[in-house]
Amino acid sequence: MSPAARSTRPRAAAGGDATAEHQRLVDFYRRMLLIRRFEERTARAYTQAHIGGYCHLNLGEEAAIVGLLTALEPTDYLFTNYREHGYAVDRGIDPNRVMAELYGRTDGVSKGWGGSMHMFDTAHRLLGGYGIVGGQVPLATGAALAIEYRGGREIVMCTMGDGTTNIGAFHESLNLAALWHLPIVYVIINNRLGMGTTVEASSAEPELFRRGAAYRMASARVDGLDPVAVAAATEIAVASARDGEPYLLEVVSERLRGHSVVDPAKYRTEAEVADLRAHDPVPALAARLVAAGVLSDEQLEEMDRAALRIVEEAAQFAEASASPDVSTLFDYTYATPVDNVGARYPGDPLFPPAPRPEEVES
Amino acid sequence: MSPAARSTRPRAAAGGDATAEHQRLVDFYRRMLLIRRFEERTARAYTQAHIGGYCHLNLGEEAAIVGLLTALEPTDYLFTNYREHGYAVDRGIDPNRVMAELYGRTDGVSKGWGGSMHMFDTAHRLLGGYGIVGGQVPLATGAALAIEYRGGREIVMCTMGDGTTNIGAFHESLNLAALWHLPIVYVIINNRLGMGTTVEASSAEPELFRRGAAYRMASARVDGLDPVAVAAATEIAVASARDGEPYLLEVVSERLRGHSVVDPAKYRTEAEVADLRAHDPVPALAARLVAAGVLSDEQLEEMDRAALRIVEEAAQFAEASASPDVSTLFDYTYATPVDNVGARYPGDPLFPPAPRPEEVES
Amino acid sequence: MAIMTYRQALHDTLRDEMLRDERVFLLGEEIGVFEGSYKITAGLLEEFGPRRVRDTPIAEEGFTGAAIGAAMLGLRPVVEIMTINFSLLALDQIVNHAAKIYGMFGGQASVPLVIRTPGGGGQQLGATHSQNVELYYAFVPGLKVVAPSTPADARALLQAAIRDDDPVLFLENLALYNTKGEVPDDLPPAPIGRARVTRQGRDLTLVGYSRTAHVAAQVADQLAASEGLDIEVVDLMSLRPLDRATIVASVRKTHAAVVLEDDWLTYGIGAEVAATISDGAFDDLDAPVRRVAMAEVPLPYAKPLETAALPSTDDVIAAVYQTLDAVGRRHVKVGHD
Amino acid sequence: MAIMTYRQALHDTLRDEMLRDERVFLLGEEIGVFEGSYKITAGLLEEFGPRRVRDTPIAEEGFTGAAIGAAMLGLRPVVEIMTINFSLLALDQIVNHAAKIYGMFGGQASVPLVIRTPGGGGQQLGATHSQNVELYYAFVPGLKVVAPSTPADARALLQAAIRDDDPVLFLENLALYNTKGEVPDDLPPAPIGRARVTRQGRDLTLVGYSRTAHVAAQVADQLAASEGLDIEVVDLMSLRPLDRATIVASVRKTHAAVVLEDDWLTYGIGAEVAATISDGAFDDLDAPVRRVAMAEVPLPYAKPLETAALPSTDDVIAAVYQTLDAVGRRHVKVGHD
Ligand SMILES: Cc1ncc(C[n+]2csc(CCOP(=O)(O)OP(=O)(O)O)c2C)c(N)n1
Ligand SMILES: Cc1ncc(C[n+]2csc(CCOP(=O)(O)OP(=O)(O)O)c2C)c(N)n1
Ligand SMILES: [Mg+2]
Ligand SMILES: [Mg+2]
Repeated sequence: MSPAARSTRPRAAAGGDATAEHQRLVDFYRRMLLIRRFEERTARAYTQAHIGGYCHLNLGEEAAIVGLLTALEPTDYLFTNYREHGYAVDRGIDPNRVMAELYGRTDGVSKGWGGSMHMFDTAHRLLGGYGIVGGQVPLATGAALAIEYRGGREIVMCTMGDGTTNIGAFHESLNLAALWHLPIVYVIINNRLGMGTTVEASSAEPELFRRGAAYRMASARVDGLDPVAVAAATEIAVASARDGEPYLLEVVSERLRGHSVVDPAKYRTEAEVADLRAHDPVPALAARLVAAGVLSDEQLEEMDRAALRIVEEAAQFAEASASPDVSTLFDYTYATPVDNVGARYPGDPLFPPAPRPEEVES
Repeated sequence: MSPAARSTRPRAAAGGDATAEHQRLVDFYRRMLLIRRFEERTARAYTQAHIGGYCHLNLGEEAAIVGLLTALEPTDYLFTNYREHGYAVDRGIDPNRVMAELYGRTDGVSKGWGGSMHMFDTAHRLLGGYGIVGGQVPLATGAALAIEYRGGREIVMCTMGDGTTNIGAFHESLNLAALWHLPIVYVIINNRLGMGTTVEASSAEPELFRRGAAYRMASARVDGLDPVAVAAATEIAVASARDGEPYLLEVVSERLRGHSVVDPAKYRTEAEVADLRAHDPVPALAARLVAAGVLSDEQLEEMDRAALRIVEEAAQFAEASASPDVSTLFDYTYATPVDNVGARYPGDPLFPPAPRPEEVES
Repeated sequence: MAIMTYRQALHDTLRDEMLRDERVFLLGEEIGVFEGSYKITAGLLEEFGPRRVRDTPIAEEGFTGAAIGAAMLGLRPVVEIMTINFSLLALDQIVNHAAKIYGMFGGQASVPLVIRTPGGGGQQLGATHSQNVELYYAFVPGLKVVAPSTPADARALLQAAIRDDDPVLFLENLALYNTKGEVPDDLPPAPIGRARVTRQGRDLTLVGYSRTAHVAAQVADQLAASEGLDIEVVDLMSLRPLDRATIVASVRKTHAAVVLEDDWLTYGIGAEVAATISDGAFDDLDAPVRRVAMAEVPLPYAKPLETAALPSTDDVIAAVYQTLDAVGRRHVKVGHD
Repeated sequence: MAIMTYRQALHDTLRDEMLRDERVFLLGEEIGVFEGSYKITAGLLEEFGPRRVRDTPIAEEGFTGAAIGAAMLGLRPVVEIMTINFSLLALDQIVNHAAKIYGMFGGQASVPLVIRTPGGGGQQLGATHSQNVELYYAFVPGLKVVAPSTPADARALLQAAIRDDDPVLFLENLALYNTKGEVPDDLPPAPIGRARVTRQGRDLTLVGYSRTAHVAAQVADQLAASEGLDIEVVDLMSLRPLDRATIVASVRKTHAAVVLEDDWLTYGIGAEVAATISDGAFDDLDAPVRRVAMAEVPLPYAKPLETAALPSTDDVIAAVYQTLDAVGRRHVKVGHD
């Protein structure tokens, strides 16, 4: 949902009022459903070879995403990893542009230069999409440093996977943030797997939020299948960050499919897969809304059709968008032009050929 | 003290028997004194330009060193950093060879290739001496992995400074060790400074042993000015490691002088310096031994003369030892010789000069 | 003799070396349960168990450093770094430690370690996942770097690397894994540090390694068939040590050279090869040495841009013609002098 | 106009840029309380306070990455990495992030960052503390790398680097900090990406950068005085972009070149320079391009070994003579043809 749209919903109403609370749930559901359908459409487009490279989906992570982003102001910054389509869409970036990026087109959020792993949008303060595990963590910390330097009141949210907590950059960054009292929330999306490796097989302290202790950093764990719980936990974390105390939030989530689109996830047993399905946050929330009498089956279906229309339109938009022209290959090597950069295609010689003998003689 | 000498002291006697306990203290004192005099002699040799490069001393760390190394078996492995002369000497390596290394001579422990920061001795299982902060930590972890792989009962001790706990390699390594149940004791020598930066200015959790929690690793802090306390704490740590559970031991120590020989440490106030002197572990242990009636002033002086003789002899030995011959420059680039290595001095051409015209004609 | 893929050759060699030598073990991310990102280690966890096929956390510096330490104690770890891009995180351990330990301590401890890692672009993986940074290792004394281009060489060099007492960076390539070739049953380890003339010719020398050696051979065959050109191909096989003698001997014969590389041109591997040829074959070279390399940009995701940035077979063919043309110009010129 | 050391020029320029632009701030290990390992930042903490002169923990990857992130939000951080050896720990952040962010996101965020770091051997610092790995940065599109050799150039290029919107690796050298030179009061920023002919000559071109440009100038003066040789000196100043035109124009005039570098020869910076000359000045070059570089070993501690491994002035002079001799041989040969 776009920040603009979100700000029309009165904040206070989120509290006592049952209708407002229901409206909020419906809003969550709509957003989760859009992510779900978007990612399913992405998977299809990948199979149809419209999308290349690595492609990691947010299926199972929808409740976590909407809970997290609900607690952010539009001026706050978000850094994330390669599994970020849903974040881009829920942050309010036009799904057409997100899909166009997946297709590698000029209308893509990163103009086709980034692809699935590298979504970026200055206007929505989504500062990437990074493919190197942990790479975004020092960067996000530095963004928080810049805010603190300027005395701003924005905060930075930096999401990462459970596997990412074992890399050095995590340690170095959290220490810096705690030491310098930076306005940042580190979010661990614990989907219990880094590719095929379980948290237990990779983290000696598998209750990952406890790692905040090494930096005297406040931390908590929350059920990532419940968007309301995630939103509430995130609000606490964001408030802390805004007060200049970084926070470590672990969101226990699910990854419904393989690590990336091409991973069949054979290392999972059938029982595990069945269990995952049983906990799928999207139908769970639908069931809850129906049970509470907030939405009818028909309304659910209508919402689904709306989501499907959006993602279908996104796919059409992407397909219609132009591919970047080969002549633009050297447009983004440097921001400040300098001499002697030597924009050469692979076939170009370094120096022009020597003149022909005739030319020499003439 | 050499492992051989140490093994003549009956282990059990360390317990109840007062005389044995006193003998142990005397032994500690002798070893601490040797380190002290060795380092002072080193500083002098540096000023006399016999030693080059960076040179970091163990002054103030003597009690920590003897306490730590007392708890090791001769077959255990030790990895340390660039501040390691005292560890080399106390591990039982001939002080002559340690000093010869400082002088860069062929009789040096590393044959003059390593210098102050890179002492290594296979026989005494001192596996370096490393100049990159934190560099030794993954290596030591891997040594412990090798032991575990082979089912050996040795352990690895890996020492590092307080500042080193903020680098990524620390985090990655401790996690691996805890995850894989490796036989290793990580020792933080907390001398409260990394160069000129205090622990409080560099570590968001300044009680450094608490960082073990991020890996569910047992940990403790001990007073590094008391060799007995250090030895006791180390025994617990070593026992844990030998049982396959790594351990993090923080030894709170002092650095009596600048970071390296050339650092005047202007960032310390006079009061701080006076305070340091007042806590100097070497005279403190001497006073304790005199007060307990174990040693007389004369005996102390005699011990001091003995230590001075050893280090003076070491300096003479080092000075008399030959410098490596320039022809040996390419001896240690590869352990397995291969073709085309191209052992060239800087002035050598890649190819022999073309034949002279006369040569071509003839 | 069997025909197999490059992937299979790697897999079988790892297995054989593990069977042969108890000290050999594997570690890396996702090599066990997941069977390897590119499935080189498929089945090995099942066969050898977690002691010898060790899945690691995502901690390139930590586990690579741990492998170095284990090697110091006499084991022979074979590390898989998922792609060479991620090796940058372990660079300090490789360059400041693995490469230095033997020399810095006066030869007291060797580091019999192999780091296997694939490079390669062309799969739309974007700027951070498509780099070829073998240069970073080839530059460093104390390391050895091999870069086989065929299944047989992959086997022979992997054997050699595992049995070598020094740290060896074993460069693979995503685009080679599915290529096929003959692998003799009783192939001995190949000596590290030697290039090989894989095709004799007299008109021009094409130099390549890893994927580009493959391309060089293809182009030579194609131009022989279509134009009757007689191109010699040198496969470097080893980037460190670099076998200058073989390269130079070839160019002394052919008088012209084109160097193929998949990294960036400026300061890339080809710079040394070109400088070496220009020096060692100075009096025999009839035209400047051309280099065909990746365009110097962070590699974009979009397919047309990526394709434009990566060296193609056509680029190589054009460089060959232009170089032969340059030779012709100079031969004429000399006559006019 | 004032005469000052290279160190002073750096210090004054940092100070001036901080006074000029509130977005400029410094971070690194020991730059504040300790006043810098090499005292470049002495007094700046006192003057500007800890907000703008920030001591960091020992966490090269973390604080370099943080500087990149801060630059993305529009600040202009100047990072000090104590020596270039330690930059290997930050390599992923520099190569995979700083260099990629502008391109990978289609030009949406620039990274106006400067990383100052000294290289240099010759101080008996041993294998891990004496390396020259500027190659690792010079190789990477998206980065700029400058390497001034005089106090004036240090000032002019540091100004340019700080005001540039791209990540710039600013290479210093331990051996240069105490060297002196004139620095004009109103020196403008120097354009990045240009080499300079610092001495005109006709007999041979010496190419250097950073410390070796200094050595080249000395050798040229010395051989002019003692032998009447007329040597041209090219100071690269910028390693990326590399100013090929200036190098090649010089050698087209002098017909011979010797390249000086403090890194290892094989694949070192000089390889590209030699390859560039051999290509661009092919028809004008009368002898192979010689490179004078560090011996390819992990640099030993012992003084005699270290001295033997590092290029000396005598090595340069010998290479000059041998190259002139090689020119002579070929001139005679041509006559005999
Ligand atoms: C430094 C680095 N090492 C390895 C990889 C390959 N890789 C990509 S995603 C991934 C797993 C990450 O797991 P986690 O942090 O839990 O995130 P998830 O994919 O589960 O969302 C790995 C190992 C990489 N991209 N970067
Ligand atoms: C990776 C790296 N960064 C910086 C340095 C420079 N340096 C050498 S020692 C040191 C301080 C280390 O402090 P600490 O770990 O507390 O050890 P101590 O010197 O106090 O024993 C620093 C920053 C280095 N050698 N390696
Ligand atoms: Mg995960
Ligand atoms: Mg310290």
